[in-house]
Amino acid sequence: MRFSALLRKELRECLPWMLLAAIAFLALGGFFLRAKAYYEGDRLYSRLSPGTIVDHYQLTFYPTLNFTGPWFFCLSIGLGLVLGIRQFWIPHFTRTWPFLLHRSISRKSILAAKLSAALIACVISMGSVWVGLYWYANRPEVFPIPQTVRVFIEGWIFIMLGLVVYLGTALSGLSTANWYTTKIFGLVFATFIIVTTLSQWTLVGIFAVIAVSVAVLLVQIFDTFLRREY
Amino acid sequence: MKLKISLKQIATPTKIFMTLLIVLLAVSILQGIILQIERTFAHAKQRPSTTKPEAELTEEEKRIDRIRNSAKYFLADGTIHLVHKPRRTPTRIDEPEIAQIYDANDNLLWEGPDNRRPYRYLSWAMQLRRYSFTRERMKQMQMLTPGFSRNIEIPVSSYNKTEQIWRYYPGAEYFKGYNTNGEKIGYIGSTGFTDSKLKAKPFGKFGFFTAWCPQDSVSPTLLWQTQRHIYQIDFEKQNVEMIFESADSDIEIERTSLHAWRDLKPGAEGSSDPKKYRPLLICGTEDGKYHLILREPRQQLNLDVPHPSVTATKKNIFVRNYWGDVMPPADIAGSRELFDKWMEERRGKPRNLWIELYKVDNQGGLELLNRYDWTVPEPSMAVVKARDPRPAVKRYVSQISPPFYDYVLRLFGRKFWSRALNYQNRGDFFYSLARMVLDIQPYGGVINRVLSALMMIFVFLHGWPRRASWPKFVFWLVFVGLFNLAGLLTYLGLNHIAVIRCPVCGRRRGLAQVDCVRCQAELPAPEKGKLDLIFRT
Amino acid sequence: MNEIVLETKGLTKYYGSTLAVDHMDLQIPRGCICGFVGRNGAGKTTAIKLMLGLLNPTAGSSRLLGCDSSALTPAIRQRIGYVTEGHRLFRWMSIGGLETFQRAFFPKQWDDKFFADMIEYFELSKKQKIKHLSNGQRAQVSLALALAPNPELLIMDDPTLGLDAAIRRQFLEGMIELIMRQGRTVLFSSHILGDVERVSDRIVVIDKGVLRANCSLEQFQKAIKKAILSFADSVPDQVNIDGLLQCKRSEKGLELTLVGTDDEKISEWAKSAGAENYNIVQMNLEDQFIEFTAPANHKRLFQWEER
Amino acid sequence: MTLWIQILPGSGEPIYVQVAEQISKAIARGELSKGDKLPAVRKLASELVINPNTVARAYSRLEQAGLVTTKTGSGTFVADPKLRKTDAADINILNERMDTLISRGLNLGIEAQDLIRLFESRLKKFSDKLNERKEEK
Repeated sequence: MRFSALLRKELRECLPWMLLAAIAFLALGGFFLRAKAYYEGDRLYSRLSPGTIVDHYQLTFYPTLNFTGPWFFCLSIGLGLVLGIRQFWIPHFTRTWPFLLHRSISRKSILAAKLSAALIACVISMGSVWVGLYWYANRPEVFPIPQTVRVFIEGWIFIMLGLVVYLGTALSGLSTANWYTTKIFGLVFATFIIVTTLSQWTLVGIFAVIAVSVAVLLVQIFDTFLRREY
Repeated sequence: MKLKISLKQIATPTKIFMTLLIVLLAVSILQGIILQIERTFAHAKQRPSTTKPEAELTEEEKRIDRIRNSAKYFLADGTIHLVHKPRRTPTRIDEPEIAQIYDANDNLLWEGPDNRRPYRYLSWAMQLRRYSFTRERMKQMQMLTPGFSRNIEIPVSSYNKTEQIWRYYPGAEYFKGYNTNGEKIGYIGSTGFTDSKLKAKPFGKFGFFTAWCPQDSVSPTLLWQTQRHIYQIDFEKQNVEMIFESADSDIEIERTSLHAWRDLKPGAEGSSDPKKYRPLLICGTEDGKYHLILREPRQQLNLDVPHPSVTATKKNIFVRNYWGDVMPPADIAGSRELFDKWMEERRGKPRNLWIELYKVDNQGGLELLNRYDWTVPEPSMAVVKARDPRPAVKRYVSQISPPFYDYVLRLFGRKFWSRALNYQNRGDFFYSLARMVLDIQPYGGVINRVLSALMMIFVFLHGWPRRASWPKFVFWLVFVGLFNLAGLLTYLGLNHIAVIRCPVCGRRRGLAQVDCVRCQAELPAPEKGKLDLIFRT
Repeated sequence: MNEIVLETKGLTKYYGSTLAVDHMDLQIPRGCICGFVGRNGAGKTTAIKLMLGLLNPTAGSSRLLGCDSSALTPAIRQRIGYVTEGHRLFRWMSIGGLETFQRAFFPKQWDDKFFADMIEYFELSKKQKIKHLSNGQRAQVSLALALAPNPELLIMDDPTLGLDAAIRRQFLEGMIELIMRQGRTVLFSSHILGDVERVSDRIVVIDKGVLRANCSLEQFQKAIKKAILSFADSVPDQVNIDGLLQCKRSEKGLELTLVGTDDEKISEWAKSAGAENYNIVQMNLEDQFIEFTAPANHKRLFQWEER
Repeated sequence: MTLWIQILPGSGEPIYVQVAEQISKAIARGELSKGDKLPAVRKLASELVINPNTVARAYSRLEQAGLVTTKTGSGTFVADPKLRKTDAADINILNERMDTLISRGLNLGIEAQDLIRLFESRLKKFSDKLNERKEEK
């Protein structure tokens, strides 16, 4: 009962940003998918000439969802950043921490409520739009060949990167070090993780990097939060 | 609460790990910036050019120069021709270059425009790397550049309308075919076409592939090399032919080449005369052996010439060996001292090179047909003796990088570092980090060790009043000693323990512990002034 | 009756190297209204946060309702009402939303009718958003929120800061109404000594993080006296009377502020010092507090001298 | 019962002393006659917005002075004048009040006789109360 009240409150706080990100992604994704449909159509006319060496560029093709990729990446990271700021930086400025913390519920579950609210926000808002776009891209009459499952998983990896940025912002928000020393390190670590993930080519490698980073950030967030320094 | 205590024990190491990682990156970026600044402002030192102008060349020197610059070709019967293009002042573009053809004992056979040469020379097998899609490109293709990873899709089309598209699945290592309205046709594995996923056997770890369109069709056929196999896949006829299987060691892309294997249009790039040459494929494996695979008739031979280039005409198979006493024999090359001594003796003396033509019989034996050798003057080059061969600036900049890099180098061993430096892994993120470590490692510099010691002393003085427990204090000392500047920054970043003047003994003490570090006195309570009104009613 | 509700032993808190709370040993019995009085920056808010377990003390410990304050169980926190400094609430929530949010945390204790009456009394509607309320209205809402779950211990951090007289009076009424119920305790910090005098039983004075006074209001008022002595000839330069707080000299007279010394001692000292006559003046609570917390013989900021 | 008490928190007097004073003045002035019921502690506290303990202490102070009697359970009532016990502390409070009265009068430059005449006229105003008590005796 108490945890669900906290969760509802946190979700209510993330709602505007959730919707904004989802609508933006839907609009951009949909628009570019339509544009790609036109280009995809004329790929069916082969441009290879007999008896010549085929350059490998003519054989490697972007998945039909490729135009939506950069937007998906930016929007999910932006959403993570904004949620982190909304949940951990703003209570410092409006000084509502004591009012939130003095509750008949353990301090850990207050933090758990915030984290799960952000998780639900990211997954529902971006995840649902992504599934919609992926289903649309797989419809045979629109595009000649269906998408690979790997592209679908990569979409979810972008959402996970958004969550890593969210955890990074949360850690920076919670850390009581002054800004010119280790306060910003949470975010810097998140960007380092993004760079590492983008340079992995196997899914196993990507999941390993994300798992390690989430573990490192989560442990520190819980420790800083429970050490009651503010 | 149990969770909090154990949480704290996990949290501090992760915090130290994260801070250290970021600070190490910051320090190396700082060093990179300094090196870049130095590189842009340092003037490019002119290398002393040893080549004398054309006029003063003596007759003998001219001859040596001509031989060195001329291209050496072989005729089908084994005679050698030296084709020399003299250096001329640049004239109009459309004027063809003049070519002079000499034979082995230096008499001029023909002179005239280059493109109308009367003789037809042997053409040799071409290295595959130029046209092929290597493993490194495959890795880059699968990386998550902010868009998605790309796929290899082979279109099978008649005239110019695509009917089928075959997509390669890197994870499962087979091809899956779709027709244009999206239905699945089937799979192509190493055993050929199957319609069920289970029967499609994977090709194996991807090495490289090269693709070309045969003369009669528009859909490409692929030469697909994996770790131990080479397949030729024809998507239109949906058949897979295993061309070569190496028993024990992997195939290396640098040492595979082919000649007249692809039936290309006569004029197209990379094509060769089908009537004269037999299709030939050479695979070099890691253990140094070369395997010749020929067709019409199908034949497989083994060669153990170090760097052969091979061609196979209808009648017989030729091997050309272009070598010189440039590199010391294998046993000397192994150890560093012998290598330095050998290079020392040879400095200044001219080097002799030779080119040999062999004929290969059916069992792989070599029979020397023709050999031609010539000498080349050796420019004197100082052999760098210093332990740290890097330029001065890099040596000084790397003095602030952590000594930990030196130890970590020995930790990983030679095989890892050779793979890191191998050009194939250029794109790999972790290998590039490893190369960065190699680049700015302090090489055990004295200044580096002195700096570390100084920082350790500072941490000792800084930490003494602030220490909470002995192991923590010693840990930080070792940490700063091991990580130099990065360690110091991490220490300062994480140990913000305030210091106050201990009211009892007057000396500075940290607040990490309740009792004073020096006089073990508790934080004294303020004296109960008689003016206080404390009543317990 | 006087079972200890809140007890701190050697509570110390350092912010970096500045001392906020220094070895506070405080005992507050149940059933009283305790006024937390201290100058700005004396560590009141820090002390309250330490007691509520929102901050970790550098040394010492504090116990609230019999449980260590750094390990307060949810059940005990449910019996404590806390009004934050500046009545900080979630700005985007409406009053109704805030009520449903708070009610979830006090399942059986929440008194809906009481809350509705208070909101209606304050002429606020449940649909108003907190960010549209003025400071006073927000204070009223937070008072209603604090009183609705009928807390056993109510801690208020400077509730009447910057509020007008009417709302301040409502706060006092709220406190008195709560204290009348059985076994309730109120601890509130304030700067308006008029309110403190009017409402509180006990007074706790904190000066520079050190606990200077912890007694009933009556004892505090009786203990601090001012004696005015006039001398015929010369004014003695050194004054050695025990309990001397402040001493002001003028050419003919002497003004002493004394703590805890009873009248005979004063008259005795007056005779020994050869004073012509003396009288003991009753100071009001504000002057007593200012004199009590002022540093020894401090000078007034602006001293008017005749030219 | 038109008892009206006015509290001045800022003045030197503690609040319970002020409450006790005003109640005793009301009794003296005759607004509260013998046997009237004083308001309950809680009611007076919530009315004057002061701490119930202070009201209780004020009542106990009046009881010591003998002005009121408390019957447990039913509240406090004004006692009949005979039982009033005057002790030294009340007397010197009276003297103190007299001194302030006189010093104020002298400052205004009023002669001693005029002061006495003024005092008698005020006394006459209370006279009906005095002779009423005379009949009881």
